[in-house]
Amino acid sequence: MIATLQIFLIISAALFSIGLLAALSRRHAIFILIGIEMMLAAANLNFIAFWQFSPVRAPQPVGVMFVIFTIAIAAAEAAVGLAMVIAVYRHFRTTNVDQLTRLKG
Amino acid sequence: MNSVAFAVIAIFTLVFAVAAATNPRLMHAALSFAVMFVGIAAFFFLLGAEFVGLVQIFVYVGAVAVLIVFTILLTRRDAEERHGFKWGGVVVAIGVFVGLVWAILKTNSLPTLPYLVKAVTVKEIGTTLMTQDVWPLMCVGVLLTAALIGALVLVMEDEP
Amino acid sequence: MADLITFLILIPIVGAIALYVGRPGSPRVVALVFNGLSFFYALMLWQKFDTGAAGLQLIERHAWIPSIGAEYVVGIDGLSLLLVLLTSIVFPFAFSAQKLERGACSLLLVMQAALYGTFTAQNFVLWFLFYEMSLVPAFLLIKIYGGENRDYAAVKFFLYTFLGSVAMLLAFLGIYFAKGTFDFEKLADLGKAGLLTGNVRWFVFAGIFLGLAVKVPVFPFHTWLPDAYQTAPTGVSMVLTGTLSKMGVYGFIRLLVPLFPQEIKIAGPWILTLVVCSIVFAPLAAWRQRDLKRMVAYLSINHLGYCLLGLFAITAALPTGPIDKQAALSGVFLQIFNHGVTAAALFYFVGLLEQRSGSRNIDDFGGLMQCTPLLCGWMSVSMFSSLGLPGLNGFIGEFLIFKGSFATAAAFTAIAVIGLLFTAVTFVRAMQSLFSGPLAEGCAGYHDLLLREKFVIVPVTLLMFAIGLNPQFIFNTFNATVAQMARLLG
Amino acid sequence: MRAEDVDQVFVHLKGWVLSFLVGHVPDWLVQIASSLLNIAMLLGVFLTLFALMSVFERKILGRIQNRYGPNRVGPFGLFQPVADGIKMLIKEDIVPARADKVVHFLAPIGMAAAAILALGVIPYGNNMTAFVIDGGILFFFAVGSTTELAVFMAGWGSNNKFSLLGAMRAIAQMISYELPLIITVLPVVMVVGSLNPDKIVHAQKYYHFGFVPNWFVLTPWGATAFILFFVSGLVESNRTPFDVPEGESEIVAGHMTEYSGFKYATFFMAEYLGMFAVSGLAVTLFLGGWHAPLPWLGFIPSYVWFFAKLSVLLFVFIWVRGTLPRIRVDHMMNFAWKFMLPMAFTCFVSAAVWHYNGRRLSGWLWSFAIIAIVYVTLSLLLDTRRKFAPRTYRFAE
Amino acid sequence: MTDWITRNVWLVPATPIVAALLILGFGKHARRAATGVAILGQIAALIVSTCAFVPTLHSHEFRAFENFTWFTFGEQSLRIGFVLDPLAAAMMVMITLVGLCIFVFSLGYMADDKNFSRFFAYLSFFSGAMLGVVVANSLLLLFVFWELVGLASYLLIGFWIERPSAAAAAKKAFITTRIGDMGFFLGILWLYHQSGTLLFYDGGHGCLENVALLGASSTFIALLIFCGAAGKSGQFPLHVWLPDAMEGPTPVSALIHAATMVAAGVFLVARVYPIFSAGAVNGVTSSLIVVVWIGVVTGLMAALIAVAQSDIKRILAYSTVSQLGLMMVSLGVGGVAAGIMHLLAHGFFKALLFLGAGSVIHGLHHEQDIRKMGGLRKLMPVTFATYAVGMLALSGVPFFFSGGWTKEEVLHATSHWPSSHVPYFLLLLGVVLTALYMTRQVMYVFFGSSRAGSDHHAHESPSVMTVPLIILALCAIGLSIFLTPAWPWLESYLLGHEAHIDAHLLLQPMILVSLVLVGAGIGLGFWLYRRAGEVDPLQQKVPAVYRFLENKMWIDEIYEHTILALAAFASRVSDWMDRYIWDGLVRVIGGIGQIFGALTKGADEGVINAGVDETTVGARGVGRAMSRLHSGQIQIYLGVIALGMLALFLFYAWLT
Repeated sequence: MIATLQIFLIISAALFSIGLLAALSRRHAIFILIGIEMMLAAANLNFIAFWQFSPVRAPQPVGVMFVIFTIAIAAAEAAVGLAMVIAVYRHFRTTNVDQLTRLKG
Repeated sequence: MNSVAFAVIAIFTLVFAVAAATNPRLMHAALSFAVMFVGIAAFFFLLGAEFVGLVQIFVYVGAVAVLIVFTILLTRRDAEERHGFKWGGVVVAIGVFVGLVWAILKTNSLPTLPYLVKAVTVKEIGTTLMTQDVWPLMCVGVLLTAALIGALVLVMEDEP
Repeated sequence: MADLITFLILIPIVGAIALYVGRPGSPRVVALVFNGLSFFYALMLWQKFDTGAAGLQLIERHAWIPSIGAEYVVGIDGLSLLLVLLTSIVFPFAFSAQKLERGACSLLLVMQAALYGTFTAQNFVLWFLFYEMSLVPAFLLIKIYGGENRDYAAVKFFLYTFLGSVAMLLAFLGIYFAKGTFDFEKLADLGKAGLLTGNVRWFVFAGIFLGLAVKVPVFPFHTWLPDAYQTAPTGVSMVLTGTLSKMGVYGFIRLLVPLFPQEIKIAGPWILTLVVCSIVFAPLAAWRQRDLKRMVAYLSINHLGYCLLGLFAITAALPTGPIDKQAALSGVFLQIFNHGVTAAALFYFVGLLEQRSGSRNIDDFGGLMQCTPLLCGWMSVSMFSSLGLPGLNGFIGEFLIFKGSFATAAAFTAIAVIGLLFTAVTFVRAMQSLFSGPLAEGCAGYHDLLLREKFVIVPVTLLMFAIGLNPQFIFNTFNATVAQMARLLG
Repeated sequence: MRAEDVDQVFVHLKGWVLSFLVGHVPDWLVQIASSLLNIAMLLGVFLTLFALMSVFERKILGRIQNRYGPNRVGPFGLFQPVADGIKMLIKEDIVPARADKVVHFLAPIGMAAAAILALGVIPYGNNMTAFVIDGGILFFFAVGSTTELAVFMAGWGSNNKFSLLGAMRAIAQMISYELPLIITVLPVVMVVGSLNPDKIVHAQKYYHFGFVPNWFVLTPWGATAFILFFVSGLVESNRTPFDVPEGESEIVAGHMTEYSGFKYATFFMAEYLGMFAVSGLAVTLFLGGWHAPLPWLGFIPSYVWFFAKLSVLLFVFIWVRGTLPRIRVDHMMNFAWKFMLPMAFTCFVSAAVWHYNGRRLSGWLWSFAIIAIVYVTLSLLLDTRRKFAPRTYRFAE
Repeated sequence: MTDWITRNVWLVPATPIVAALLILGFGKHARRAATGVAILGQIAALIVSTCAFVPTLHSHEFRAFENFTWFTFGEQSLRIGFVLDPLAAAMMVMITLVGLCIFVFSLGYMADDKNFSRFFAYLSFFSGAMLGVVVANSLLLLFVFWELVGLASYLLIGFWIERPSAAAAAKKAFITTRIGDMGFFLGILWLYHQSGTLLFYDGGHGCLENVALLGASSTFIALLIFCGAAGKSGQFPLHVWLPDAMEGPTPVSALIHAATMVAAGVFLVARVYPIFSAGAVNGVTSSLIVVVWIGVVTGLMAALIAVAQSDIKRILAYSTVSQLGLMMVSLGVGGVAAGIMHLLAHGFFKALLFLGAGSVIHGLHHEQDIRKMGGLRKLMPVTFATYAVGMLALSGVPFFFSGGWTKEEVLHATSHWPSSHVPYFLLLLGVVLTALYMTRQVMYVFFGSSRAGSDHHAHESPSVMTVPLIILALCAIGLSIFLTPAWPWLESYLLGHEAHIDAHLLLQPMILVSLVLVGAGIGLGFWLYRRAGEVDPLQQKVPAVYRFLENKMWIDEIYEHTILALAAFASRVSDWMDRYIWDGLVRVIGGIGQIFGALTKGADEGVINAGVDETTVGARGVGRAMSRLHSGQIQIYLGVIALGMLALFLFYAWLT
């Protein structure tokens, strides 16, 4: 099996879907975050793959830059998200997202 | 060799990803999540982005995973009980996967050549960060600070 | 290190934010720390600056709003450097004048940043942004922290300067629509051949002139100044007179003169008339004032009048030899610096007197020499410096200005010399009623200069002496710039 | 035999061994063999060092406490580690009934793996770096950061409240001190302009005036950073006086409470390896790596110098352990956030000033002044009179 | 030695200035150190100036200068320098010698003052500044020291700060001299503009060496410079400050207002004499004519006023003004050497007179009114003897007293003035008056019996005060050796070329004339005041004239009601204009703005607000409907997003 761009994209699509699965199917709030992180990781993989396979060589490692910033932003998101989980847990004594419907319209 | 390595890493990553998504035991799921990131980092190594791979490990395994397990620990009472599983999500996820794969395979304009590893040095990254991308870098710095403070404020207990 | 100027602008802003967010116990100390930092940076700037080379240096250029020709361009030449140094000196001096609240400290820091920006910006939009940015803190400082009558003074200040600014903005928009650039250097190049034609140019010229004349201020646009300076707290007055008024002179040198050489030649006699009016009338009015701060404020108008006299004498009248142009320009630059230091010192001393007695009325004092000899001695040094005694800084600037302006505008110069006399009269009268005579009642208990006050005043006075005796170190900063400007005017 | 040959003896040896493979097997296999040789060498050297260290530590501690150390097994008690190893191996391996068995099992492995990987990027001598990675320093910290997860696994997997509390403490302090640890490295990285340890060592090879080595520890920022780095290293390897997570008087043995036998030994070994790694990195970054301190001592092989410097640092580790009492946990955290972190940033600034002053004497003085000012300011601001306030650390309750 | 001193002549002014700074640094209580430093500084200055004096003797027209760049502005540089020539050297020696005597005298005179050390600091500072004026080789540098001299005089006149009159006198002195200085300043500017340099001598490039370049403007420049000289030297109409300046301590009066500072104006004119005489026809130029007439008017007016004054120091002050007028006349008619010689001689004997007056005042516990003195001849013999020497010298008694010879020279020069002879006759009248008022003063103070009983406690001054008196008296007599026309060494030294010995000058009729006139003056005085009482004999005889003179011809009052009133009025007007006219305009504009604001407010409330309200109501209804769609289930939202993505894929499929 030769590693081509398509293979990488399919792997990352799989990762993305698994992340989506985690975010959609699990009731624990943390899984939503885990899922989102996975999806972001899949996106990162895409960036790197596209950068690596691009026929033209940009003067700057653009894909890498994207990934670095994505990682930073993902880290910030994780920190705030998890803090929110803790805060929510403290307030409602649950992390089951099905029960957190106070924002219902 | 690369193909072999690629296959090994791909399987390793996907298995741990599935474990992270579906393992009913929260803690195991979180640890699988961390391991999955090691796999992704390996992908990055494979693709010649050593630095990103190291950062990935550094941030995800060293920080985000720790944060997650801490959160699990702090919401422990809830972590023990079973929340069940929603099958609707699975359907949607599979649908998305099929859609994506279909789109990837259908797109002909993607380059099909096998890749030649073009490694990127830390120096190049640094130069880019300090010249072309210096404003995004500053913004990310501000964002991280804001996130740090925001997270602290969120979890601060009300009573002094 | 390449972004030295940007750092210089940012430090006070950071300080202001830190003060605002940090709520420190003694805001003044924090502000002084930041001032020390910017002073350090200014010195570094001085060190980096190649005094031998003319033209802008250490330029930083970034795109900003290309659609309207706005760029972030900062750079310094000798004049800008001089003013940056002046700002860096006057601000710590002002902060040490009296205790200020947190808000006042942060507003002052914002103003400092705006001043740095004004003196280094090389694009009109950026310059104007900073120019206006300095206005708002000044307004708030007078309005919130002022003494009696502050609402009136603040609104008057704001109305005046704001109207001036609006006029200037409109004028520049006119220029932009005609020429399509806001860059100072490009505009100056265009200005040599005549920037605009027809009657429009007079409107544009008047707009810019008005905006700057209010800021300096020039007779008869000066009436906001005594009220504002009188009402503002000591430190704020020091900053207003020491640096803010320099923005006007700076604007004249940087904007009006290069952009409208022909127009100035035509309007020159009229402008010079106004300038001489401010030189003569201001000390006359100062003579009448009983409030010391008001007195110093009026004299400030007079001193800035000398700057404009030198500037417009060489630009308005017949072409002159290089020595006259260079003398006048050097004198103007030096006078800008001198006035900043000296007037700030005078306000500082008035502040000291006010702290001791609670009053600024000249009639409440008398015979101070008997109880506070040191205070009187150092204060007289500042006064003599202000009235242009040789050996102190004021003399050299005034001599060079008069030297330069005499060549082209001898009549105006001769009348302006009367201003020197009236300044002397005002100061000597003030000295007589403050220091000598029998000890006034209530003055007996004043303490002499405290150690911390000495620490503040001695370096400043030494600076005055240093410039008065060996001014070369100041001249070195702007000699190349003067030579270049003189050639451009020719 | 020339000095260079002595210096490169191990390199030549490896080349000789690999030369049997070249041409007979595919290239990637040669690479793997090379890596395996490196790892084997690493393990051999450092496990020996671990053994020696364990006995010397006990002996030195003994001397400090005015008693003999172990002196029964073998000459001068040198075989003591062998005896200990045998004891550990044959001890019963206890796993608590309600433990999370997988996690419990994986924790020591993760710990040891991380420590060994971290050792891989340090240059032990001229041309003697196990893994040459462009971002070697980053690799070191990336791998090092996974130990936190391993510690947590140990704490969680044991299902014991002491374990969990210990793990929490360990992670908290490791995270807190990881910041100064990394930030003190940044000045070096910045000044050298590379994350590669070999280049960092290379940058320190010159001598001023012919005899003052160009080690970063000899600059004001370098000295400060070195001290900060060393203190953080003490914390990272859970050594006294920062051994709060394992403080036996408070929480038995922390996250290692439920471990015994060989797993415990692995933990123990991992901690020592971590200590070697941090010391090795300190030598690399600040103490000139494998370079000789004086130019005319260059004939002594580079690895000798490296291990000499390493030994000195290890001795200081032991010395500190024998001298200082354990610190209270909230003090430790305060110290990290209120002193170590600002000082680390100061080093950063100071190094920048030093660098942009052309690394001359003026830069030296400026950078010293900056550090001195910040140090004095911090000392004034951190009001030490409140030292005896009630403890505030939440995991102590 | 010669080289060294010509290069370092700046040491002369620097020494006393450094001493002054040192004393100020010591603080208030180091009285001994202060006096020590001050006197040492003065002695050092005397030694250095003597050293500087020696080389100037060696050759005629000796002139050495040392120029250097003060600062560079733009590409131009401003050069200043120091010069050493006979004029400067003679002045330096006179100033330092007289100064030293006065310093020593002050030790006794000021012994009880609480600001003793500050006094010496000021005095040293003054001395240094004055020496600076003398050695400056640039008009700018001269002006710098000139102003510093003015500052020192301001400080010294107002030394007894607690007295309002002293402060007022100081202010008056400062302002009046500054009026002259403004003219001087303009003159400097003009000269600089015309000649391009302010250096006096610059090896052929100095402004005094090229006066021809100035052309017609030289007259105006000279007159403007003369304004400064007039201010400092108390020439009419700027003489009013000098009598008031007697509020200062008496040594100050002696040093500043007799010997040195007031002479600075004369010195200035002598220094820039080439400018005054540029383009002279027969030795006369328009500027010199002005100088002569101003001098004559001053001399005569002051002598007249002096006759009717009763304050011992004021008489001397007016006498100084009168003598300065005499010197100006001498310069104006071309007798430069005569004027300077008179200046030097006057420095000695006028200092002597002032110090003698100081001794009297000190002995009488600060009584200054001559009508309350009397009979001190016996009580204060040394003071009387020395005072008499001074009086005779001032009166111009020939042969033995320096003043006599120099006055002869001046009269001689004036008599040969081609322009007019009126000044000569007026000067002769002045000679009589001088003898008269000096005799009057001596009669009142030393002869007769004591009046008003103030001399009960009169005593001779301590030797620290009398020794300087004796030295000065010896100088006043001894100097006449150098001044006789029989041996015109000093004249040739000052002129720079050999003056021919004019032995017959000793015997010409003119000297007889003046001898007669002086004798007449002294005799008249002796006869008038031989029995003078509380009321002046002149007052009894011609009360109107006496009152006119006693009130100083009402010049002060005239000034007060004209110039001062005008200035005050101008200042009131500018203040009023500021407050009401310019400020009023601003208020009007502000008012218009307010009216406009009120109008727009109404429009806002009636029209725009109502429209906005209606729109809001509609928007709320729509919002309520939309909110139903939100279940609050975050995963459903996520799912919908994912489905949306799927839908996009389907759309993409449909497209391709």
